[in-house]
Amino acid sequence: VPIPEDEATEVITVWAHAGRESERRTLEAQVRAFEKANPGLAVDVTFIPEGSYNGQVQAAALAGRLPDLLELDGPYLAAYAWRGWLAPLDEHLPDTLKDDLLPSLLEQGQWRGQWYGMGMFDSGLGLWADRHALKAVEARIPDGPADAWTLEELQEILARLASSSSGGPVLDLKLNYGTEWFTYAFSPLLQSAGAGVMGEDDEPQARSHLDAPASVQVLETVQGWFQAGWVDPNLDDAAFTSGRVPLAWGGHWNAPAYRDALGEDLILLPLPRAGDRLVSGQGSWQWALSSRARHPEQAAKLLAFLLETEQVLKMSRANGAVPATLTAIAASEDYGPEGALRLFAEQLRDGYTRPRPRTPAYPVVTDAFARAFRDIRHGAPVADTLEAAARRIDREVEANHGYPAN
Amino acid sequence: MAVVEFADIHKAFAGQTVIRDLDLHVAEGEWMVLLGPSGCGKSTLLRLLAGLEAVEQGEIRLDGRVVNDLTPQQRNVAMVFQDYALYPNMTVRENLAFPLRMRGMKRARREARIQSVARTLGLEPLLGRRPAALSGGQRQRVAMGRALVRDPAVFLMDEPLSNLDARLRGQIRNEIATLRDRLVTTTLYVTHDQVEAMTLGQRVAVMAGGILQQVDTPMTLYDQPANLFVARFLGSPPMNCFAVRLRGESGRREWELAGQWLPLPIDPPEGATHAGLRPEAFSGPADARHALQVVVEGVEALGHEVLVYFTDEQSLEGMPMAARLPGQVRVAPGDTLTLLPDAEQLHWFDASGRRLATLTHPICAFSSPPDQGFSSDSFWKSTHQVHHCPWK
Amino acid sequence: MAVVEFADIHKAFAGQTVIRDLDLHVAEGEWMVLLGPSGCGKSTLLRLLAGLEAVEQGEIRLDGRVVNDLTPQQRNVAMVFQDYALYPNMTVRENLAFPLRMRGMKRARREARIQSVARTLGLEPLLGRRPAALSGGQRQRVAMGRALVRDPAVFLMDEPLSNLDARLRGQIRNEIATLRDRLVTTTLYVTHDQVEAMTLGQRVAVMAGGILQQVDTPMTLYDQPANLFVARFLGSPPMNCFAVRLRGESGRREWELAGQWLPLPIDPPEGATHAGLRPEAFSGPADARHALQVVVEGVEALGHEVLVYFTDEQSLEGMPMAARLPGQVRVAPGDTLTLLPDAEQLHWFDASGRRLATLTHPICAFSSPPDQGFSSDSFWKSTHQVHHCPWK
Amino acid sequence: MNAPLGKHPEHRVAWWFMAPALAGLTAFILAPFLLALGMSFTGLRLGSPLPAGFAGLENYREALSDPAFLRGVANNALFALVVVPVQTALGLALALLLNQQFQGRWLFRTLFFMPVVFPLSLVAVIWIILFAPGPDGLLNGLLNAVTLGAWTPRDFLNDPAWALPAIMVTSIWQGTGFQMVVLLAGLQAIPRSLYEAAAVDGAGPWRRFWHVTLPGLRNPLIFVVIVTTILSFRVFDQVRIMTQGGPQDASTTVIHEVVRAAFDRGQVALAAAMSVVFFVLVLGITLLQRRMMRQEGGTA
Amino acid sequence: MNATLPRLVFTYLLLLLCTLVFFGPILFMLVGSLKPDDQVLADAASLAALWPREAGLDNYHSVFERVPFASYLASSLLINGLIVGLGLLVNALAGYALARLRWWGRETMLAVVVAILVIPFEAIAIPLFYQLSALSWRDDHLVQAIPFVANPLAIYLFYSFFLGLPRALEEAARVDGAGVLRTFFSIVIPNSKAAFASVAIVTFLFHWGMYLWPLLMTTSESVRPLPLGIASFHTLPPLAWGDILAFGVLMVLPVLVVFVVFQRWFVAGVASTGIKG
Ligand SMILES: Nc1ncnc2c1ncn2[C@@H]1O[C@H](COP(=O)(O)OP(=O)(O)OP(=O)(O)O)[C@@H](O)[C@H]1O
Ligand SMILES: Nc1ncnc2c1ncn2[C@@H]1O[C@H](COP(=O)(O)OP(=O)(O)OP(=O)(O)O)[C@@H](O)[C@H]1O
Ligand SMILES: [Mg+2]
Ligand SMILES: [Mg+2]
Repeated sequence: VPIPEDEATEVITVWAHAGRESERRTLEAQVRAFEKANPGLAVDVTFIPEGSYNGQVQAAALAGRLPDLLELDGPYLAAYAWRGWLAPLDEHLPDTLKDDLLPSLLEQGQWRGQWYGMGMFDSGLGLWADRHALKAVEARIPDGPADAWTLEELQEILARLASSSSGGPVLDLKLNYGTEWFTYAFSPLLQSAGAGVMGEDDEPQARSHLDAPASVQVLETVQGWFQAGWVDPNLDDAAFTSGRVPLAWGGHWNAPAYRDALGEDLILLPLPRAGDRLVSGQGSWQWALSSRARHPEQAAKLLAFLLETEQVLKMSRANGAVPATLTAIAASEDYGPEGALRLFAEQLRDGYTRPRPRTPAYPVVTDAFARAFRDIRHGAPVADTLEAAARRIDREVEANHGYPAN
Repeated sequence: MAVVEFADIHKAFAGQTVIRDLDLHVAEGEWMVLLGPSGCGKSTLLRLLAGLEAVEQGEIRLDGRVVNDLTPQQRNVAMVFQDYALYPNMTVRENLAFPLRMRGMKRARREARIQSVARTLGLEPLLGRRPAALSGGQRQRVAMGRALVRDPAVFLMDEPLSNLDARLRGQIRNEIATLRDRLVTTTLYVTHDQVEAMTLGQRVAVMAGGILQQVDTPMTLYDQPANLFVARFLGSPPMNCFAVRLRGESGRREWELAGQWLPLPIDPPEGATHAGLRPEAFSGPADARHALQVVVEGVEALGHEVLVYFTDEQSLEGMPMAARLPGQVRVAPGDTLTLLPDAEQLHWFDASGRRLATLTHPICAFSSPPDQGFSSDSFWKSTHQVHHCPWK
Repeated sequence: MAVVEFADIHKAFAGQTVIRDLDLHVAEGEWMVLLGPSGCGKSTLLRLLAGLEAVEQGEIRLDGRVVNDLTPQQRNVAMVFQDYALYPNMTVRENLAFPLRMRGMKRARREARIQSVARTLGLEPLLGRRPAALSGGQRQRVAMGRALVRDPAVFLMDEPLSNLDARLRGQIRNEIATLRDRLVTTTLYVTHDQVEAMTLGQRVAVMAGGILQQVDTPMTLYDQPANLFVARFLGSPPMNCFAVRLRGESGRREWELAGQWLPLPIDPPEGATHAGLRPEAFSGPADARHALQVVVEGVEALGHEVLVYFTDEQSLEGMPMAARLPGQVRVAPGDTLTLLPDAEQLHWFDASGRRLATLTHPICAFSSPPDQGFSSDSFWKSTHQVHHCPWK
Repeated sequence: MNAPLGKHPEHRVAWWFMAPALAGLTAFILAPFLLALGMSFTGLRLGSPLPAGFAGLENYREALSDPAFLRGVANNALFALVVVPVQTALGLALALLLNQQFQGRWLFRTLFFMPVVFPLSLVAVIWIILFAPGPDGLLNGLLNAVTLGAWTPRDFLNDPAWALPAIMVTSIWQGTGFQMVVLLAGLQAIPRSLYEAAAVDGAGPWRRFWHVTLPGLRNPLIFVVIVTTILSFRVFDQVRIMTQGGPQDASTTVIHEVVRAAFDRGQVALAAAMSVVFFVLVLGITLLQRRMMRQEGGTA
Repeated sequence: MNATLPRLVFTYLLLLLCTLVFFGPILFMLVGSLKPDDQVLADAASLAALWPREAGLDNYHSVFERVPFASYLASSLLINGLIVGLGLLVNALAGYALARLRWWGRETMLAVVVAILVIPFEAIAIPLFYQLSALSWRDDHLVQAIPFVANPLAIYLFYSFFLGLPRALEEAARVDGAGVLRTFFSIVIPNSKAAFASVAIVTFLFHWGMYLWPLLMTTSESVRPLPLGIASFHTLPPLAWGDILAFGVLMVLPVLVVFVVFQRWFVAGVASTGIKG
């Protein structure tokens, strides 16, 4: 990307994850538009592959080489903020912006009362289903988040589906996804059951949350599905599209491929609830200002530009995620009141989602949880496994003295 | 012990003929030395017999049985390799035991056999060592031992001494000679060292370019070489060979040497184009009328004898002529020296290099008085004492 | 060209003394041959002079200047290595050019020098080849050339011929002798081959066990060996040495050989405990009253001479006694042979092995008539003709 | 060269020769290793603003009580115990096969060696596909065909019993070519005359192999065994890409645990402690191996 | 000693089997790289795995579109060129000093090199990263190459090789008037081609797939090497297997060329370096 090099220009450095092609194109176009609107400002964007994004950012941060503005994966925000790599955004952004923002994003972007992260979009988690198959086993089809299946209900449906498909797998849990998926996709189940991976800010520990009886029970249920052979290993990521299974634990990003595959038969359902109320997943890429930013004002200006409704919608169209602002949602085809994916927006807007643990220990947390989940998948005793994971997490928290403010 | 016969053997490597029409008969218990320059096919012949190379044409027989198609381990031959080929990972004892173990000999008998061979070769103190810890001479003896320890039909030895230094070579040559007389086993011994051939062979087969030149006792080879090649291959310095130039009538003939005409007391055979004279056929400074005056080109004083070199234009391949003078003579290059060549010791060859027999080759032989202790078949034939013969 | 001096040199490897108290002076332009058995320290001495080993004690001087602390490239010596050490990555021309380039000689002069050396050694057609494409003899000549191409203070040659086969060795020995006489440069030449030593050395330094035994001309070494070691090291077969046993009064003395008592016409020197007799001091079968009758143990018929071995209980280290009989004698092991030893050629040694001078050592020398073409300083000193002397 | 030591310039020259490498080794291996050693006694965490503080042996205690780390050590040992002999035997077999006279040796040698030039990360990706679970997987399909349908398809990489063996297979596939080339070179260095002597002495092919080939390959064998052992304690890429150490740590390795601790969890001090323990272990094993091989043969 | 016909047939059968085992997966990769993404896995269990039905270069196009392949390749070549080139010089010099020169500290240094041999890079990556970060040296080609130039394995291989080199050559050169350095360059190096070739190949192979270090040390696209490119394909599923395989093929191609060209020397070099236990 050629950068105009005359002396009057100030160059804002930006790191972004190299998502899909369309996403990258869009961001580049937005940046050019910003430059055009702000003569004297130039933006230098570096795209970093998702697979290595965290490693790269950490390495650069340690080396004191962070750019002005960078993207980061939502749940890592606390870790970065605690280490002092990020600058609070409050002073740089107008409060009016907050009012229009999805509450999930507000929650995700804050830590210890300060605002560090600002997303252009959020993610949606749910169950994809094949209408025919559900009909065939006479399953109830929920209308919205409020009347999600219970876990038992889902289990029963799975059993019925399994018996009608002569014992083969009937559910896709996206076992082919990486570490972070497991925390993202399955920790909401624990939260719905009244437990969770960790307590909230006032009780930052995993003990008696992750290994609480409710957690154990939920994951034992899931383990039962594996043992029954209902879950497809999905190495080719085509378990649902190829029709091998009628149900898939998935998210907004699956929409295009699934629509192509099932067309009118595709339906989107909320996750099952393990307790009284549904809890679904949230959190995606967020923009943050580096504490070492050399042009914080200009970077904030860029950020504000990116959060303009028009830009938010452009990005949402490019990557299919839920737009960050209520205004944009209302204007969105998919997520608007009549949109096919409105469930995702509703979940985020109406408080059915909870962020993953907002703690500087998050890298350890997610590592421990994912490892535990994978072990459980292969038949490890659930209670012991969760207890060990909880202990691992708490040891880390203690070793850091509970992450005192600095 | 066996009779070895090569019949009409022909061998080529990649189209290149290495051995041509070879017939050779080795008698039971005979030591046959194969002598020839490097690359003449000596090793190949041995390897054919051992079964390490395939016979393409002709037959090899051991005691009359054709062995062409037997593997090495089926032929009962023992071989001493030029580079010894001792098993580096085994001690001397294990090296010696190996061929016996391969043939399934029982432990006790094996030990006895090894002990006996080790004693014969003086290897007893070395039995526990690895080949790497042995000197060249010791290795050679172990290699020998590994062959001797068996009781093969034939021994094959491929230049077993060529890797040793001069002094050791002489010493081990003596040891081998002793062994040869003790253990009577048919043996083919390859060398390109003519001293070894002369001292070790009962008969010597001289090869050149894959062709057998002459097979005979060492002395016959020395005295009656079948052709120029054999003549010049045996003897050190080699026989002085030159294109012969004659003049005068029979009875008053003269021959040319180093540009001087000398009387020729005998008639050369018909068709003689070349002649040869061994270095010892010259005798020391003489006042004789027909002595040869030469300008000395080179001198090698060896203590017990002096080799004097001079030039003859007619000499084959421009080699210098050599005269062997016993004792010690102080002579320097550039000096003029008077020598007396013994024309009666001339060897004659035709244009193709073949030897021509002289009808009258006077030899001054005097048998020693039997009561002086000579065995009946030993007699003196000293070329040095020829001039003491009464008719001279 | 330079004077080389080793003064009180002492060298040890890992505590093992290899050279002891060595003093040696090599005159300007002299060819000094270092002769000795394997491991006696010859190479070490050369390497000390070349700067490849550190001098620990003593001094090495080139033309009076102490060079102990100079690196090899600071000493102006040229060396011919035993295995030639030709640079395999360079052509013959480049090999020859290397030492000149290292000394910064200009291209044109270099070329001229290489051409001249190549011509001398007959290397011209080989200049473009790599060492791998050369025969053993050719490699040897290139190695020689690489030393000759320079104009060093000293030439060092470490067994340059030992890797060649017997025939080639003889030939190149001659070539080297010619070179030696042409290029007069101080040279140290290492060998353990006594023929080389005798034929190439102006003086020969005999070493054993790191100690210099004797430094002298080859003939002096042969005729007057300083001790038993030198006596038995030079000559092939070596001098027959034995513990001497005498009886009778002066004038009617007798000595024992092979168990038989023979008259001793001379008086042995005081303190003689050992004596030595060269193989050529025996002469052929004689009817003489005091002839020696021996049972032949071994025979080596070499064509021009026969070596006969027999046993003497008194012989040092139980070595067989050897007699060299010129010509050809048909004698087999087990035969009885009558020999006439020449007692006047006996060498005498004391208990420590040192040579004892005989006051009266009769030598039958006859100078040749000057008009016969002998140069004035050459004269015969043939031990074989001793018995023609009038007083015998 | 034995040139004069003392005041001679060679001493200085040697240091000049050594200097660049020494600087590199010191700056980029020795210093970081010492730093790691130092870090292992602190509570240092990646990027943590807290003072690292002295932690004593805490990290070592934690590492040695971490079942994943211990499993890693055990897995590494098992890996070495299986892969080193199997890979060496295979390499030897291939070398023997290629040491015969036939047309196209060059081609086959290249083909067999080819996996060696593949970066492990790529090898891992290929083998993930080959190990694909269910009847659609290539290996499952192949085994099914070979056993005439008796084979039940498995999910190799997610089966606690199969994950480590699967990684072993991958490593063996990738590494055998190297062994083969080294041993082939060794085979060609065995003098022909030794085989001939053995044949003449009455040894058949099997005994020639036993008494001539194997002893002749001693040094190359030692070399490949030591190198393979060192490498098999470094296994990481395959694990990271194929199984992430799972399931239930069944396929984790020490280095994988080190990397997880340091990079995934930011526990660099713990990772450093693990590295130090590991270094001591491997160095010990290597030295032991050397000593054993050396003594056994006398001259190595 | 000569091959008989049945034996030859048996040999070829074995060779064929081994070819299947060792080349099969590679062929699978090659073929897979020519197939549409979804077919790669679908075909895996049938013979179609080794036979492209709808072959096309689409995946290769896609690779060139998704990543700046040329830039990655150039970086990789530059980095490896530096590592191998400088490494040969530096390590050969050290190996020579250890094998041939006499100096105080030689024995110690040899022991250090052998001990260092067993330290895996992953174990020191973080401290090294801290170290270099303190110098704020990152994100260029040099930082990816220089730390790997001095290599204990290479030093050890050179050391073993030089021990076996005939000493006489160097002594001859010294006597001929060459200094230590001159001897090394004019005599030792030209006669150690095999050793240099095999050390070059080994170090090249070792570093060509390097992932962790560039990941830590680079951000700019222009200095990133090939292995980081793989990360670009590890995005959200579905994984584009065809693209990944195509990228893999492109990534090993240069190594394969290097190997095939130098293989003769490599084998000879291994024979002469590796032989010291
Ligand atoms: N395996 C082979 N392949 C091709 N040519 C060979 C082979 N073995 C020998 N030769 C050639 O055959 C000829 C005879 O070789 P052989 O080894 O028999 O000679 P030799 O008389 O033993 O010589 P030397 O005295 O040097 O050992 C030589 O020209 C040699 O190059
Ligand atoms: N570098 C060394 N380290 C230890 N010992 C050595 C070394 N060089 C030579 N020696 C020993 O010093 C002694 C003399 O060796 P040197 O090479 O000088 O003998 P040499 O007379 O040249 O023998 P040869 O005729 O076999 O070449 C031998 O015993 C040898 O083992
Ligand atoms: Mg031969
Ligand atoms: Mg020597």
